[in-house]
Order: sequence, then structure tokens, then C-alpha cells
Amino acid sequence: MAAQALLAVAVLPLLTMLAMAAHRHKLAPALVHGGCLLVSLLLGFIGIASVLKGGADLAALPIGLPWLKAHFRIDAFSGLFLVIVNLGALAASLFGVSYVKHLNHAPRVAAAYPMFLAGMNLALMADDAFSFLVSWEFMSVSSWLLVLIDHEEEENRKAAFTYLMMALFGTFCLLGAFGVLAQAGGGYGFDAMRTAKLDGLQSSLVVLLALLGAGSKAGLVPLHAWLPLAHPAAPSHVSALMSGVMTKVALYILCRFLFDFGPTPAWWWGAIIMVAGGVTAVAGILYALIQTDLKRLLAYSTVENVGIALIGLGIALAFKGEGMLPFAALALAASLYHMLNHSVMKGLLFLGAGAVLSATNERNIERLGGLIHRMPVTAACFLAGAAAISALPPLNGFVSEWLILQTLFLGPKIPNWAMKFGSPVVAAMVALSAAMAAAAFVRAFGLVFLGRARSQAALLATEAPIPMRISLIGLAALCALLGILPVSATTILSQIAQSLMGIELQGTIIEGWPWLAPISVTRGSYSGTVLVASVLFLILVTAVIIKGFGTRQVRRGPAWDCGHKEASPAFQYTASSFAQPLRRVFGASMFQAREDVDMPSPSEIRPARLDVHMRDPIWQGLYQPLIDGVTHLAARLNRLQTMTVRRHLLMMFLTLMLMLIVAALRRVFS
Amino acid sequence: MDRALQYDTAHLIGAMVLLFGFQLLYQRRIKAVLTTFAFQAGALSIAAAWQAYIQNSPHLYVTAGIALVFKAFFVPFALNWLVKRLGIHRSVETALGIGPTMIIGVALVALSIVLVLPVTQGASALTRENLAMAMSVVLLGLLMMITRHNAVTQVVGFMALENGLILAAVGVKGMPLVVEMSVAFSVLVAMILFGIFFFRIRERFDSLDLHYLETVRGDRL
Amino acid sequence: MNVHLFVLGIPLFTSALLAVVSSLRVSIWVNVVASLASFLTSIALLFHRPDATLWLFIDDFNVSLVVLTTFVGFTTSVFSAGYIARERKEGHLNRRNLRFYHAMYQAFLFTMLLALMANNLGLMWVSVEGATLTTVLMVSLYRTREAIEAAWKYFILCSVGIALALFGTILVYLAAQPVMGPGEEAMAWTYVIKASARFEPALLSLAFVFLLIGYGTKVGLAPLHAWLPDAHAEGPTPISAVLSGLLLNVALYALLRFKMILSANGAALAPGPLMVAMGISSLSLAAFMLYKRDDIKRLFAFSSIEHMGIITFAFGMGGALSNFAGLLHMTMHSLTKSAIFFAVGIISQISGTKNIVNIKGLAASHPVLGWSFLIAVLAIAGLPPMGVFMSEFLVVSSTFARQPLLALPIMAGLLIAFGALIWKTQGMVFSKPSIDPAQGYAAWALAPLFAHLALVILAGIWLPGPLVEWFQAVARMLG
Amino acid sequence: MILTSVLWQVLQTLIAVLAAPLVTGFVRLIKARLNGRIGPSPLQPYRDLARLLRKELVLAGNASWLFRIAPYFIFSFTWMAASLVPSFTTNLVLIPTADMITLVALLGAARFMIALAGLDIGTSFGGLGASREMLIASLAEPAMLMTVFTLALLAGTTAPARIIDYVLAGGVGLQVSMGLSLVALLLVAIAENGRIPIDNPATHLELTMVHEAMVLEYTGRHLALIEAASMVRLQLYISLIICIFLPWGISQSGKGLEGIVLGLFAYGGKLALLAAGLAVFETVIAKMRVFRYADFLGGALLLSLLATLVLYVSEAV
Repeated sequence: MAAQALLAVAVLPLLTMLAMAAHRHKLAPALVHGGCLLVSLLLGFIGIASVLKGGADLAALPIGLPWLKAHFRIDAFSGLFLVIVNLGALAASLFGVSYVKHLNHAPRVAAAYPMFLAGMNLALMADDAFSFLVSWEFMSVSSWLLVLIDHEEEENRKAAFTYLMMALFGTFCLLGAFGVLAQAGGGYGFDAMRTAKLDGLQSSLVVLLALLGAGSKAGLVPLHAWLPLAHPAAPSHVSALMSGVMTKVALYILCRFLFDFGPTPAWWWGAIIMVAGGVTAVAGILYALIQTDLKRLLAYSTVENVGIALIGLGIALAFKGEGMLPFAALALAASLYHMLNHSVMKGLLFLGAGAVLSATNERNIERLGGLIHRMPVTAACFLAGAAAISALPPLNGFVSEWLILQTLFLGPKIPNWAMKFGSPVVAAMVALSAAMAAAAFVRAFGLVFLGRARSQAALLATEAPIPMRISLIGLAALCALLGILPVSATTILSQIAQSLMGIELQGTIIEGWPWLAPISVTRGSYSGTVLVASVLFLILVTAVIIKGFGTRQVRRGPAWDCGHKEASPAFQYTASSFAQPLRRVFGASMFQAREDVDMPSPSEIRPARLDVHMRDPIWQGLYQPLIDGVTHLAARLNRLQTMTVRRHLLMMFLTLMLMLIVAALRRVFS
Repeated sequence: MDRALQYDTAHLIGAMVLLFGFQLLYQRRIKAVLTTFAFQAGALSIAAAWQAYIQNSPHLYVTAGIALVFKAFFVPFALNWLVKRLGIHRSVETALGIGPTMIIGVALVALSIVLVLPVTQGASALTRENLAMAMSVVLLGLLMMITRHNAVTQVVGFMALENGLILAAVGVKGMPLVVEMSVAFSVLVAMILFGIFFFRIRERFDSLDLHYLETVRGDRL
Repeated sequence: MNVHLFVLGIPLFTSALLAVVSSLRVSIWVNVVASLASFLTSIALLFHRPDATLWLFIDDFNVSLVVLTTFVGFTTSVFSAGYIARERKEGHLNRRNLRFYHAMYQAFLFTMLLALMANNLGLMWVSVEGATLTTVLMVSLYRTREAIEAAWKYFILCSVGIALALFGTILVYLAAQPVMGPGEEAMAWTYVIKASARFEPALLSLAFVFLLIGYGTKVGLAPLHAWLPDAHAEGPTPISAVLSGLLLNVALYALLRFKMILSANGAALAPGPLMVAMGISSLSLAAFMLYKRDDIKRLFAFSSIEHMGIITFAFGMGGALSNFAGLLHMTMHSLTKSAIFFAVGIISQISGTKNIVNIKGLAASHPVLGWSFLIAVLAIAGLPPMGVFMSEFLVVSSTFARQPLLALPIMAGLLIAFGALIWKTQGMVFSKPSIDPAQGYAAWALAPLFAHLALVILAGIWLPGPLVEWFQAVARMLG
Repeated sequence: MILTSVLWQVLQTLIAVLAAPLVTGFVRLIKARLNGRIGPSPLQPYRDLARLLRKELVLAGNASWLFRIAPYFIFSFTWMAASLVPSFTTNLVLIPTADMITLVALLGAARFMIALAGLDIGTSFGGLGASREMLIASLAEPAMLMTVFTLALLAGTTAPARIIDYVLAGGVGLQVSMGLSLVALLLVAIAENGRIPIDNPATHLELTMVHEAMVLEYTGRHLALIEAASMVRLQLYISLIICIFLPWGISQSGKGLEGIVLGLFAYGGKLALLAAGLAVFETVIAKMRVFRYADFLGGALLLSLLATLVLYVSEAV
């Protein structure tokens, strides 16, 4: 299986070469995306097959570190992520086939896109640290190029730069984690790392470095800074992958570190990850609430969802540390389910944003509106995605958040105070972020698709072409399917989680079809299938009653609006005004939001103005000082280069003296 | 001749080289610096010849000859000519006063002794003491280079440093390639002299104070 | 048959020949052909190693470096052919300059090869000094005020450095002499290394301090590095390429030979901490310095300091992985950095400026050049699948495993340097083009660049078996 | 067994929707009386709904399909949630379908739709209402979930039927955290139903209105559905409080018909009592400023969190 997968991946570089060779040809980009579609279809099937088959399949290539070779391995766990990645890639490639026609730099996209897919797939298959990091960096660099597609814009170059820096930071952290593991396990192969025995300090170091490394890629606050910059800059189908899928690759390796490899971290690492996840979730969605750039909003929402997945991982780790393996498996399965769900819904939302972008050339939600009339299919699919990501039943986002909340309810079973107090607080954070996600997506959907068009572009938009619509519909259907029929998916996930925990055949998620219940049926249960059937039945009853009861007359008239006559669409509620109450309540302290109202007196004829000033606390508090520090130090140290020869000689003399004195002191004191 | 006398004589000549090294730091006029340097080179030449004699290695006479002809006569002469020809200030421009320089010099000699003496247990007494003095001369030369502005004094500092090296090399029994090294150094020095001349003639700088030459400051495009 | 004598003889003879040839065309051709000839003969060394003599020898360590040196010497001569022809056409250089340049180029290769092959430590020292002298002359080739000042700075600092290195060499002999008796054997590395376990350790330690400062100046370790950026920036670009790619390696090679002696002694002061300290200081300083650079050649000169810092750090850390990584990094850095300088040479010629701010959008105006340049910079920045990544992978991961606290400055330095390089390169390669696309360059001028990049990428993916064995053997000796 | 549970489920579903207007009418009546008015009959809401249903539907010019389907979803989601809260018996066939979290989320789904509907026409009032509604929800929903959390920790389950079993079995006793949860849930219930002091269900055209602002554009049968949904929701919350905190009298599974009858009566009595309490509360309290909501609901959130934490102090878990 692994060999076939490698062969499939090997097609991708060929596609890149095709794209470069035929960069003048108009059809080449679409063709390349078509090729990517087929490859991801194949890889997706390989993923499904290995999930169903279980066990591990190995392959080795005579490249990479000379004494190690490059090892690849597909087991059920990486198979699952292959499915996640290639599901996203499938939809994105299909979308891309027609989307690239609207892009200015389609050949550039076509050249880098297959490499990006190759990097992600290889990272999931790699079975030694070197191959993994090569693939990982490959993924980073190719996505960096994709962010740089419109490199004529200064802003995009900055975004790409920030992204690459964060990626490199992450790589170094992972490198360190691998290094410690390799030292303990005696080799860079993942096999050695699985059997590595680490002491407490080493375990902590590995977990910390893995968390920072994977976190910087996944968007852990405060390492998320690149996400909202890079995602808007990349073409939408690429941002769908970066957001929906690449972050999952990061979580994949984090899971490997936490649950598959040697470290045996104490429970409190779980607590730390859990709290980090909670903070990430809440901060991410708070940022999302105040964005006006649609893709940036979606990027921040990714931060939120990564936080929720991390909460699941954290509590799983805490359970594992305490030896409560069935609970740990449950938490892990819940988290994996959330990852799967998020990749589907975020892919859907970004592709929806891409459809909007290609129809209107506008990302600013203040300048959109009313698209539901001109793009009904896109609107419906986006609505499904928005509802799913807001954790509304019966869609998939709800199911996984429900499972995560259920595991949090189990948290206080860990016999110590931090978890007893921590789990409720984190549960509150999950609830808060879910509720605010609903607010953010009401705002996003409402401003983009509902109301009246706020710009000419929005007024003239047309529905997306068929391939784009197919991929949107497919993903939306998947959102519904994973929500309504979660049982088979969760069964597989809990098996994978259990095998990773080293326990077999435990009732992690009880699923007497169609019920879904964690650990035991008495702990609460849920059934999407029954729920949907019942709601549909109730809708039917309502409709029948209303049909029988009332009139069927419909009259169109102007909006009433309490008698106000609003001529211009500019009178509508704007994104900023929608966010204002939330901004006031949550933003006052966090963003130091300040509103300056300039209200002219009645005699003046100038317009009134409202200026909102906000400050990004994480950027201002963490990154800006770093940048300033480096700049300052660079300026200070630069003086060293403008000295006279004599002073350079003096430096040499002093260095010599220093070393000689050290040597002399050693003599004296030894 | 008994070994004690050989030793004492070598020691004495080495001490002379070191003494002239100190005197270099003390001089205030360029002409005096050059004269002192000529004496140091002469002392070195004697040291080399003495070593050639007691080690019975005739090639060291070549080193002695180079030291005598090139360093004790030619270089001071050439530098004197340069100073006159280029109209360089006749006084030594110091970056650090004479007094502090001397104090640091003494400290350097102490450091050399502390470092060298205990580590050369295996070597003969002759080599040990010689080495400590050679190292002092090297460090004093370096000190001179960094405490004097003028290009000529810097060249002298460099050559004093080199004298220390040759002193060390001739003092170690059977050191190969000593001649080649002294030739190589002579080439270096010659190039430095040529460089100064070249600079001056070509660019017509006002002073040979390297302070004014140093205008390449990082990036200037 | 003593192939290595041919490898040494060809450049020496050619140097003499070129000194008398006055036709530019002829001397360019002779230069290229002679470099190719020494490269080809050096390949024979891979298969057949001559016996070691007291003066010259070939072992696992220097064989790869000799081949690397002749290879980069050859590719640079090809690059130089195009570069020099254009400089001559634009009147930056006159005929006499060029005759001198070509003669010195071969002399420089000779001194470096001699330093690499020298068994006698004194001979090694003399050759390194010779390399300094030849490059000083080439750095001042343009005869501009800046060039002469750079050459002067280079000359003075390196002369002092080289003098200190000699003192260290004398001290090593002093340590060897009581054990091995006076004479040439006590200076021949192959003999010394066998006997060094009985040497006075403290004396060796003292010697190493002088050697580290001395050869370290030549390697460009901070704070002894001041000459390096100026010399790189003001000389002709082919010289920058060989300076960065080869000379720094040779100086480091000399230092490592002594480190081996210390390692074999065992009781001597571990050179590791000193080298680690110098490595970290070079890396950190260079990383910050990169930000303020406006001159494209200075930028990459500082990057060389940074990489020499990493390599020194790796050797300082010691251990099989780190030493292997250091050796690999030496090789990869010299291939990559010279490739970068090839690209930089072409870029500065077509744009007529060395100022980074004025170079924009190469990917749009000159796609092949721009992208190759970008790949080369990414390679030097340590991104896979290029060779530097492999060595950085090994260095950083093994450091994290052994000394996590030391890994932090390394990581920070690499990140900061990476940031500067990428930020500047992003501006040069991307954004709106500032260079007229009509400004052309000969297509073959990129051939050396491609050759280097191909090797670097290949090495990142797959390393030939014998090379790995050599490196591992040397890594063991380095302790 | 299954058959009876189906039967009781149908009954529960019908009660959830049929009794709701009566509860609303009853609250209005009590309020009127407290204000010194005679007030309309408690059956007036039925008449209002019937009238709305018969009325012609007037749609704004740019109303989209979303605007037209939203009322059905809002109503059905609310109705579904209401029929899942055990009122007179826990022996309901659909009760494993949803636990307390799902109930909260179902109401959230209804709110999501209504907020979108408010934005659809593109009037400023609609946006204003949606914006405020989402603010309230973003605090009320976590507060409610935390209440659920407390109960789940106490009873070891999130299923309402199990919680009732637990409470009835006397496992709780008098718990501080139950008290705190009750207060928090009451505050949430007030906010979520748009009652004073958060919103005034009786006003229009005030800048402080929330719920009514979103549904300004609805007419005819759509408005009927939305009005009905809010009535159902009011009853749902009262039922929820009853079933968790005052479950006595409810028929647990295994009890016979007389248990059901008793349960029905008990439920009716408790419903009336709480509705009256609500009316009294609304009469004596004044409406808040919009931006005080955050304090009000933030207080609820913290109370519920406190309730969870106090659990450990009393060492119930």
C-alpha cells in the first residue's frame, strides 16, 4: 500500500513539470488540477483501504540520510489523515479546475500546487524524522510559493515572509523534539522513537517542542500570527487546503508525538495543552468576530477549531498520563473526529469564499451582500458550512464538539484539583467559542449573502461554474452526512484511537445504531439520524397544517422596516456595526477597542464619522517587540562593521587574551 | 662548552629581544622606534646564529642572515625613507598612553610566563624560557599594533610580533622550515611596505594614520 | 604514479604560463582548460591514493576537499570567463589587470591544493599564507579606493592571524619534539597524530588557542571576521565565489587537522567549548548583521560567516553525528555559496548595481536566473531537499538531544539569519521587476550555477556511499 | 413498553406545542392583573396565531428563499427541543436522541436561523436585532452549558431522564451548586426568552428591542410560526427548570397510567406556578440598557461556573 501511495505521489512532481513546461498554454493549469484530482482520489482510496485494513504497511527508498534511508509507513492512523488530506485535496482540485481560469497567475499556481499536495501526503507517510521533516518543509515552501502568487503586492510578500518564518520556527522545534527522541531511542527512524524510553525531563522537552512545532503550523495562539496573513493571500482553493488540511498534518504529527512515540508525559502536560487549546479557541474566534476580510475571518475560525481539537488531545493526554486509557481513547477519537469535520467544513467555507471572490473580486464583507439571490447554490452550501462550524445540530461540527464536551465532563474523574477545576473552565471556553462562532458566522453569512448588495461587484455577481458548484455541494453533503450518520465514522475513529492507546475492543464510543454514546449509554446519548428524521417530520407536520389552515397568497412589497424608507443599501447594518456590541463587550479589554465618534453639529454639512481603533494584543505584545528587538540589535551590532583596522585588531587581541586568561585560570584552579 | 653556559647565553640573547620589544612600546619618535626595531632584529639575528651554533644546524645561519640583512638593515632603512618621502609625522601617535601600554605589556609578559612555564615540563629548560620570552614578544608586538595609530609603527609592531615567532622557532630544537617561514614573513612585510607606498602614492591621502584610511564602513555604495 | 603531483603541478605551471600570456581570449581559455585538467586529474585521486610522504599526503579527509576545490575551481573559471569578458568589455578592467588576475587565480588554486595536501604542518601554514597573499592581490584588482582599502584590511588582519597560527604550530612542534625527537617527522601530521597521545596536553591546549585565533581569523569567525565582508564585496565576483566556497574551507580544514591531534591526545583541554563559543558568536553576529546589508555581495559574505559559525559549532559539539554534519555542511556550503555568487555576479552585471534595494522582480524579468538564485538562497538557508538541510538537521537535532540550552542560540541565530536572507531575497526575486528584461547574459553562464545546484539537491536526497564512509571515518578522528 | 413510550412521546410533543400559547397567555394575564388591568383572556394567543395564519403573506421585495424557509426551521427546531424535555414522564421514545447539550444546541440552531432571517431583508433594524441576539447568545449559551455541566457532574450524565432519576433518588439533597445553577439557568431563561430586563416582548420600535427587531419583516403564517416558536420556547425553559430542579411528581419509567396522570397534573401545577412567578418578576423589574446585558449574562456564566467549582468543595463528586 505504501509503495502504491509513493508511486501516486510521484505523479505530482510530474504534474509540476508539466505546469512549468506548458506555462504558456491556457489549459495547462486546469489540466494540472485535474491530474491532482485523480491523484488525490487514488491516495484517498489508499487511505480508506489502510484504515479499513488496519496494520502497517512499509516501504523504504534508498535516499535521505545515508545510514538510515527514507522509510515510509501507512497505518490506520496515517491512513485516516490521508483520507482527511485527500478529501480536502479532491474538493480543492475539482474547485481549482475552473477556479484557476479566474486567477491572474494560474501557471504559478499550477506549478506549486501539486508540490504542496505531495509535501502533505509524504509528511503523513514518512516513517523517519528526516523524511518527515523534508516533506514537512517541502509542504511549507510550496505553500509559501502559493502565498506569493500575487507577489507584486507588498502585503502578500510580508504575509509570505511571516509564514515562512513561523514555519521554520516550527521546523526547528520539531527538529529538537526529534533530536531528543532519536538520542533516547537510538535512531531517527520512527520505530526507534516508538520504543524510546525517556525520563521526565526529556519527555517534557519533547512535548514542549512538539507542541510549539506543530502548534506553529496548526495555529496555536500565540503562534497563529501567520494564518490570518497567509490565507487571504493564497488562492482560495489553496487556502482551503492550508486551513482545512495542512493544520491537520500538524496535528497529526503532534498526535504521533503525544500518543505514538516514546514520551510518557505527566498528566499536567495534558492540562497545559488543554488550556492552551481553550485559549486558542476563544482568542481565535474573538479575532474572527471583528474581521472584515472574509478569508481572514475564516482563517481565525481555523485557529478556533484547532484550539478545540487541541483540547481533545490535551484531555486525552491527561487521561493517558493517569492510565485511564479508554477515556483517553474517547478523547482522542473525539478530537480526530473534530479534525475530520473541520477539514470538511473549512474546506467548504474557503471554497465558498473562493466562489464569492471569483464572482465579485471582493473579500471585504463590507462590500458584499445579497449574493444569495445571484449565487443560490454557493449560498446554500456556505450556509451549511457556517452552520456546521457553529456547532449546530444536526451537522457534523456539532457531533464532534458534543463528543469533546462529553470527554470534558469526564475530566474531573482525574484525581487532582487542576483537572477538576480545569475541565469545567475549559468546557466553558468550548461553549463560549461555539456560541461566538455562531455569532461570527451569522455575521459572515449575513453580510456576504443576505441583505442587499453593497457594491456594484456584488450586484453583478453570477453563480459559480459547475465544477466549483459540484465540489461545494459535495462538501456540504459531507457535512450533513458526517453529522447525520456519524456512527460508522466514530466506530473507525475509536478503533484507531484505541490502537494508538494500545487497548483493544473497549467500548470507547458505544454505538447501538443509531445512538452515539461515550463510554456508557447512561452518560448521555445523541442520534443525528433520529433527530433529523424527527425534525423533518415536524417540519412536514407544520407545513401540512399551515397548508390546510392558512391562505396561500403571497404578495411582494417593499420592506416595512418600521416605516423607515431606506433608499440606499448603505443604510444596512454593516459588518462593523454588527460586531459592535461584541466588540464592546469582549474587545474593550482584549483589543483595547476604542470608538471615536465625530458627530457634527446640526448646522454643519460634513458627514459624521465613527472611527474604531483596535490593537492586536498578540502582535503588539509578542511579535512587534521581537521585530523591534532584532532591528535594534542589528543596528547596534552593525557598528562593529564600521571600525578601523586597529580596532578590529583590538578585537582579535581581546579574544586571544580572553582565551589565554581562561586557559591560565584553568591552570591556576586545577 | 658546557650546557649551562649555552643556556645562559641563549637566555641572555632572548632577554635582549624582549627588552627591545619593551623599548618599542616606550619610544615616542618614529625614528627611535625604527632604530630600536633594528636593534631587536639584530638581537634576533644573534639569537638565531647562537642557536645554529649550539644545535649544530647550519640552516639557522640563513635565518640569522635574513634577520640581519632584511630586518636590521633593509626594513628600517626603507621605512625611514618612506617616512621622509611621504612626509609622515615624526612622532608616534598613540591610542593608549605610553604608561598604560607599558603596564599592559608587563601583564602580558606575566601571562606568558604563567601559561608557558608549567606546560613545558617535558621540554628542555632552554626551550621553556625561550618560549616564554618569545610569546611575550609576540604579544607585545600585537599590543603595539593596537595601541599605535601610525601605519609605520603598525608595521613595526607586526615585525616585532614576527620576531617573536622566529625567536620561538629557532629556540625549538630541530624545527623544520624555519628558513622558509622567515622568507615567507619577509615577503609579507615587503608587501606591507609596498602597500603603504602604493596607498600613499596612488591615493594621496593626507596622513598615513589608518584612522583616516578607514572609510569603508560597512556598506557604502 | 603520484597523481597528486599533477593536481598540484597543473595550476602551478599554468600560473606561470598565464603570467606571460597577454591575449585575454587565450588566457581565459587556458584558465578554463587548466582548471578542468586539474579537476579531472583530481578525480583520479578518488580511486587511487598516493602514498603519504613527509610533505604531502592524501587521506579520507582531504580527498573530498581536493576534488571539491578543483571542481569549484573549474566551475568558477567557467563563470569567470563570462564575467571577466563582460568586465573587460565595459572597461572596468584593463589587460594588465587581467593577465595578473588569471595568473593569480591559478596560483591561488595551487596554494589551496597545497594546503589541503600538505602533511607537514609548516608547509600547510606556508600555503595558507600564500593563499592569503594571492587573494589580497585579487581583491584589490579593481584598484578602486574601496577595493584597496578592503584588501588592506584583509591583509593586515589575516597577516596577524596567520602569524598567531604559526605560533600555535611552533607550540605543537614543541609538544611533539620531546616525544618524537627533532626533525621533520615531528611536524608531519600523519606521524604526529599517532604519537600525540603522549604529548604534553597543556601545551597542546595552549597551542590550540593560538591556532583557533589564527586560522579562525581566516575562517571568518566573529569577532575576527572583519575582513571577510569587505574582501568579498570589493573583489571580482569569481574571487568572492572561491573565497567563500574554498578559502574558508581550507582555513577550517587546517584548524580541524589540529583538532584531530588534540582529540587523539585525549587529555588536552577539549577544544569543543572554544569552538562552540566561536561558532555561536559568529552565527549570532552574522545573523544580525544580515539585516543592515544593502550590498548584495556583503549580504552573502555575512551569510558565509554565519555558516562557518554553524560548521565550527558542529565540530565543537563533536560526536559522530555533529562531525558528519559539519563535514557535509562544509561541502554543501562551498557548493551552494559559490553558486550564489555566480548568480550574484550575473545579477549585478545585468542590473549594473549591487544595491539590494535596486534589484527587484528577477523572477519576472529573468525567470531562469531569478528562480535559480532563489533556489540557491533557499538551499543556503537550509530548506530541503537541499544538502544544507541535511547537515542542519543533524546539527540541530543532535544538539537538542545533548545540550538543549546550546540549541537555543543556534536556533535563534538560524531563524534570524533565515529571516534576513529570505526577506532580502524575496524582494529581489519577487515584486515588480526593476531590471530591463532586455539586459541579457549568455545562456552558458548559468551552467556552473546549474551544476552546483544539481549537486546540492542531489546531496540533499542521496549521498554516495564512499563519501559517507570517508566522512564517517573523519568524523571519528575528529572525536 | 416501546408502544407506551411512543404514545407518551406523541402526547409530550403535542403538549409542547399546544400548551405553549396558553402559558404565554397566562403570563400576560397575570401581568395585566398585577398592573391593575383586566387583560385579555389567556386563550388570546391562540386567536392571534390563528389570525396570523389566515392572513396574506407580504414579503419584502428582496426576501430570499432563506427568509421563507427560516420560520419552518425555527419552529421545528424549537418544537423538537421542547418535545425532548420530559415534562410529565421520562418514558419517552425519543429521549436518547438528545441530551442536554443537544437541547441547548437545537435552540442555538433556531436562533442561528432567526438571526440570519433578520439580516436577509437588509434593513438596519434586522441587523441590529441579529447583532444583539448573537451577543446575548454568546454569553447565555455557555452559561446554560455550564449549568448542564454541573448537573452532569452531579448525576454523572447529561441525559435529562437520568438527571431526573438521580434527583428523585435523593442523590442531591440540598446542594449549594444546585442553587447556583438554578439561578444561572433562570437568568439564562429570562435572557433567551427575551423577557424583561433583557428584552421586552411587548414593545416594538424601541432601540432597545432585540427579538422583535429581527422579525419585523415577517407577516402572516411566517410570523405565526415565529410567534409560536417563541411561545414554545418559553414553555420549554419552564419545563426544563421544572424537570431538573422540581422533578417531583413526574412519572418515571415503569410506572403505570396513574403515574402518568399524576405527572400531568403535577406538571400543570408547576407550570402555572412558575409562569406566575415570571409574571411577578417581570412586573417588579425594569428594563436594562443593552450593554448591561453582558454583565447580566456574564454574571450568569460565572454563577454557573462557580456552581461547578463549588461541587468539589462540597465533595459531592
